[in-house]
Amino acid sequence: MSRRALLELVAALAAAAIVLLVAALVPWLRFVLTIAIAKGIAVLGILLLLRAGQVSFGHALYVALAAYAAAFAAPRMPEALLLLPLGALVSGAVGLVVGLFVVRYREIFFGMLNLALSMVFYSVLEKFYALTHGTDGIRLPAIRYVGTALGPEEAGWATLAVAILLALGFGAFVRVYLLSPMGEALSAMKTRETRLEFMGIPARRVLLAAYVLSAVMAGCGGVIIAMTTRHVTPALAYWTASGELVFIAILGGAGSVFGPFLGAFGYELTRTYAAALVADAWQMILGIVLLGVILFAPGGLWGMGRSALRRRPAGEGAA
Amino acid sequence: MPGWIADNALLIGLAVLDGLSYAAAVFMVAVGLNLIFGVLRVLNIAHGSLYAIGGYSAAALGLFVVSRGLPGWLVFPTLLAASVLVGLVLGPPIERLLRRTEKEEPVLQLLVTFALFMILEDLQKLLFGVQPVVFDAPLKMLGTVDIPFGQDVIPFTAYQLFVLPGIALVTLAGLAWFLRRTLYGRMIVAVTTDREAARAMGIDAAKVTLLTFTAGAALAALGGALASPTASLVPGVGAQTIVLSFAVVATAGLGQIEGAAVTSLLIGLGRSFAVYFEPELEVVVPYLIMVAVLLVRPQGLFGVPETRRI
Amino acid sequence: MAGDVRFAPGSLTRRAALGALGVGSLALAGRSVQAQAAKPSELKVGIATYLSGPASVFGVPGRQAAEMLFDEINAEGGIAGVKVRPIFVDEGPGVDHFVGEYRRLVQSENVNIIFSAISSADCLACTPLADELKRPTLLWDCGTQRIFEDARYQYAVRTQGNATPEVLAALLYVLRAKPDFRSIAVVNQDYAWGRDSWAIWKTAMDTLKPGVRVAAEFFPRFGATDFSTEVTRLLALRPDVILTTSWGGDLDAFIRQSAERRLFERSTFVMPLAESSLERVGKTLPAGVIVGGRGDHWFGHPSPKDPALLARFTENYRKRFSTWPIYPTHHMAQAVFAMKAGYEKAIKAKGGGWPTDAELAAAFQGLEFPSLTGTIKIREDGQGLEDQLIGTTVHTDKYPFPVLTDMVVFKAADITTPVGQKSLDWLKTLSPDMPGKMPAPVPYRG
Amino acid sequence: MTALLAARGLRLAFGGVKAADGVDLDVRAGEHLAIIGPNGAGKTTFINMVTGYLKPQAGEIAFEGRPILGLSPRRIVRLGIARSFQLPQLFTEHTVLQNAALAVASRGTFWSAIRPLLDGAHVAEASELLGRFGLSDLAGRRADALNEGARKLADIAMALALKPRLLLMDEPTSGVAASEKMAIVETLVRVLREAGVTAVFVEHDMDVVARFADRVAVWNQGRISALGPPATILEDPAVQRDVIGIRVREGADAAA
Repeated sequence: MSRRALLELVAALAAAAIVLLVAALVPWLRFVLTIAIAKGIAVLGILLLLRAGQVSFGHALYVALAAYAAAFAAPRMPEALLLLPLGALVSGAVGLVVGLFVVRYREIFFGMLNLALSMVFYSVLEKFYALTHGTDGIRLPAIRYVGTALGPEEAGWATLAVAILLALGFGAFVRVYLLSPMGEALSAMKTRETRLEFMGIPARRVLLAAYVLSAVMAGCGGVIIAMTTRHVTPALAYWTASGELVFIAILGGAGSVFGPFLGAFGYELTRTYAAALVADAWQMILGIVLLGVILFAPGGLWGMGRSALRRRPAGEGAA
Repeated sequence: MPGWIADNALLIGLAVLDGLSYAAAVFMVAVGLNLIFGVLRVLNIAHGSLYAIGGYSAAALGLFVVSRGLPGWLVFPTLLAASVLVGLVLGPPIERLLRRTEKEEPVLQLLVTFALFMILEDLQKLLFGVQPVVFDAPLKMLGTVDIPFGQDVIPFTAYQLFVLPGIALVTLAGLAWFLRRTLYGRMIVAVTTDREAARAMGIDAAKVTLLTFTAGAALAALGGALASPTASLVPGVGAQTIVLSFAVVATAGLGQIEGAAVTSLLIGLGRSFAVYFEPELEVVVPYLIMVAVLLVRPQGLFGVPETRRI
Repeated sequence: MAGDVRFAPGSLTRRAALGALGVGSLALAGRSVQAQAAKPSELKVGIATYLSGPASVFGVPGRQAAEMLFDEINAEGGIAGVKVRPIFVDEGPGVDHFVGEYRRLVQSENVNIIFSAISSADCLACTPLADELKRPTLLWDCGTQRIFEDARYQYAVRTQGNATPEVLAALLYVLRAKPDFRSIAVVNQDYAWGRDSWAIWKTAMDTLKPGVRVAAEFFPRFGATDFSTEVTRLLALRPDVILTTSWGGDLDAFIRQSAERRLFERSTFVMPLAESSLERVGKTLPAGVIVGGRGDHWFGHPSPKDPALLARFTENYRKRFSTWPIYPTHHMAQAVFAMKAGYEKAIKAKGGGWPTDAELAAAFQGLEFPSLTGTIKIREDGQGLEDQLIGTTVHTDKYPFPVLTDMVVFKAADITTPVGQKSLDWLKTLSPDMPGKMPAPVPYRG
Repeated sequence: MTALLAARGLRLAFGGVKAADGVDLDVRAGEHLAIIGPNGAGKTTFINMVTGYLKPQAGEIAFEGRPILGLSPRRIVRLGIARSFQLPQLFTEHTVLQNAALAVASRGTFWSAIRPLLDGAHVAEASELLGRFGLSDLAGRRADALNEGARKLADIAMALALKPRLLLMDEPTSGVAASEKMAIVETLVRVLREAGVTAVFVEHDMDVVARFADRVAVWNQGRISALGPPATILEDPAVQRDVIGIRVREGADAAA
């Protein structure tokens, strides 16, 4: 393991510890933090696609798919360790089918086809009212963890723990993936897709692999969201929810696997505090924050943090 | 199939009329977005907000005109004036923001418009409140036209039957003329087709961008203004309008106004046929059309496949 | 933290200070949630309502009513001497955000009681939370009948009716006003309420008047602005009755487009929520339309229990917000009155002592409290029994918008699903003579 | 000597322009074949047809006796034909080393694609390759920060990293400053000879052709109008008039 990888591992573990500490000190934030991590996991997938220069405006589809899969399965199978793979499988399978179609498209066409499919799913959730209860949504029963029934308090902690473990696992995986030829081929695609073909690398399959992975991660995020809110509604699949994921990716910065989580914490906390401060203008505050980040720190929170870290030694020297 | 058509001939006729007016409304929103997309290569999410603000402004100005007892016909120029005003006031600053991020990745520009969308969404609420706003003086002034339907007659509003499709046609023709016959128009087409080549030819891309964006913003506002006599303006109306326009742009092909017209027509007719014969499909019709078109023509209806020089 | 600042030169000072601030506010936010029996210095009320999105059409009037009534309570010295303070949260961002907001209200703001919510999904999601976090919660406006039919809750009660009586009342009214209608079309918004209300109507109609032909079922997109295609279709179909449970901008647009194209002349319209649109659409809405307002709410209620109360509320609301109160303001008033009555009942039961959360929650079970127009009783299952007023529009010179005549006030107990039964099952057991037994209509008295 | 690549009767027209109008051309194993001809004659089209980027309207192409027409560029690469580009197609957000390493890695299977790109084996081979091209000093630079000459070499290095048996180069020295040109050619000649790769290159600069080519094909109006050793072809008056002459005049225009 390289020095840098070790450093990042330590940083990730420290971040996890901080999350647990904050959740312990400020009980109501535990929920917000769990949701943030869930979204961060989904955004990790968006990050993969962003590497290839593709923006999906429909990934909420996979979040919602898995969340609904969990909601439908939970009454018969209320086990977190089964619901997570189930959601990942459902999202991954649909991601594979949809992916085979959408990886033929680039840029706006890619983005809009994803959006269209997520909106179709959104309508399906409304149309099959008898099954889904439409916007009223479906409530999940209490979930067991490794076969153990937990009280609400313990279940909250368990979900947060699962979320953190998944985040660490997927974070490490994506980090490795991005440094592998498969990952490097993604960013190569962004700059010179034709060259890839002339190197014998099937660009579409490179993108497809990333797409399916992103669907799986969005699915895991969706199941965690479902287990945390214990109530799923079609709003999970609406296009603004997809936009939110892209928003988080940019807010956090696409330069590192830490970005999605920084972005998700930044987003959820800003939204929560903005909503608490001015209940009827929180959107505007979020918009202004996003605009500020894009204009003044296009590298996102991660880029901001990194340049601050880089500058610090010089600052200390001067002081 | 022919039997079915014969059985339903009258209904099909009505469905076409409904489809046309709906298509006109869709076209008015989508064409500005498509124009902007062609030149700036940015999908302007704030377009929906411009639509909403256009609608609100037109309603506000229109109500003012009516309340002052000014002549009734003035409401029509008012709709237009409100749109131009919105375009001029909001277009240039947004374009400036976009140009500031021109050098960055395209997704950042997209997110700029997303941020603006969020800001404008709340701004609109602060300015115009949350109660539904309608300004139906134009609708009432023009009255209805009875369309025969077997033994029966079906009243259509003249506004829906003539004004909306009429303005859409005039806009289409006017834009086509502008883009083909005028210097600025040709500059816009040149930048749409090949930005680098256009720059190399000495076209001032910044000027073209500003012009296009302002015009596109005004068109969005006009779309809203034209909708205001029949539709209720409520918070969130922009978010719902914009997804439909997205579908139109992707289906039409980059910056193609004729493409936007044909796509709007497809969506308009598709939707009204759905309402007549399979109502549950209504909501997904635009997306199904988009997926179907892109399956056959991956570059959109009127898009030119991009051949990369290597 | 202040110590850090001393060591940090230049820009670091600001950063450290900000950091300190951040941690400080987090820590403050997390203060104890164990507030119990001691009388608080103020009574904090978390209120979930729509402040963004299309449903703010209801959410903002709801908030306005709350602000006004809280001011009035405080002007009278508060509840048992404790001033009340509302903390509003926006339902706009959706359920997953709202669940977080609910937790924040309980665990961070440490509110004493919560009013929640307009969205049925938010109510369904937060009622179990109310029991989990043990915080008394009043469901103030959401419509779904599922909540108390599917489960029982200790801490959550509903201070208003639900979809079943709201829709059933309108159906009974139609069966009496237009007994021989043979066909019906429905134009409902494509979301849970639109679907649910049609299911209730259809089930009850098939029981009370079998054989009515459903000419068309339209579920246009929620938030649709253009109904011209639906209107054309309805003009051609000529159904005897057109039902729409739509509201807000959707309903306004549908009314205007139907009126302009004389659809009202061809079919009898039933609009169980149109009371909330009357002022906006004005006399565009013709006479002869059957209208309701999700309860017995209307400023011109024919027989309010306390006419002075209704008149005062209407007048004050109009003065302060220059608009007529609509049903969400009534629903908010009910929640506020229920809160007041609940506290008073609990304090009385404790011989003047301040109640714990559990005691307060218990006080709401079986509580009777005044509404602006009558009395509401909370049943043992937590469901409120609220009368339903349905009327027919008529134009007068006194108001620039239609008013109601031939008003029928349905008794809640007659039209609400009995405790322990599910609405759709119960509706199948209605007896066909039910419309005949409804109270006599009362004409409009200017 | 057997033909490594055999093209027969290739025809391809864009609108009215006949880029290829019945082209027969054999590439012999081990040779360096230059294709010269006036601008727009279809020289690059030949490379595009061989590599599967364009499909001829008629004709056949066989590589090592196996027909390759209709295969995707990707399949053709896997068979052993690589190409470089007139406009270097580098991954501009990557370093030169990463570019080369990705090319090295692209020979691998799926599972090797999960290992870090910059692990020992890939890097060693990529560095060695860059060393051969004299690009070692630039290995850590981002590809978009190179001058044209280095970009051209890196582009060719990436093609060579695929270990092709046939390398097609589209104007390897175009756009490079005249002073650097011959140095690049010397590097190329050396590297390609060492690697023993058969090479076809399209070129405008007759000095480069003379230095580099074993044989020269003249592509004129969609046909091969002459084919032979450089000494013969470059001295042919018809070639001088049709091809080289035009180049000279163009050069004169540019100078004026």
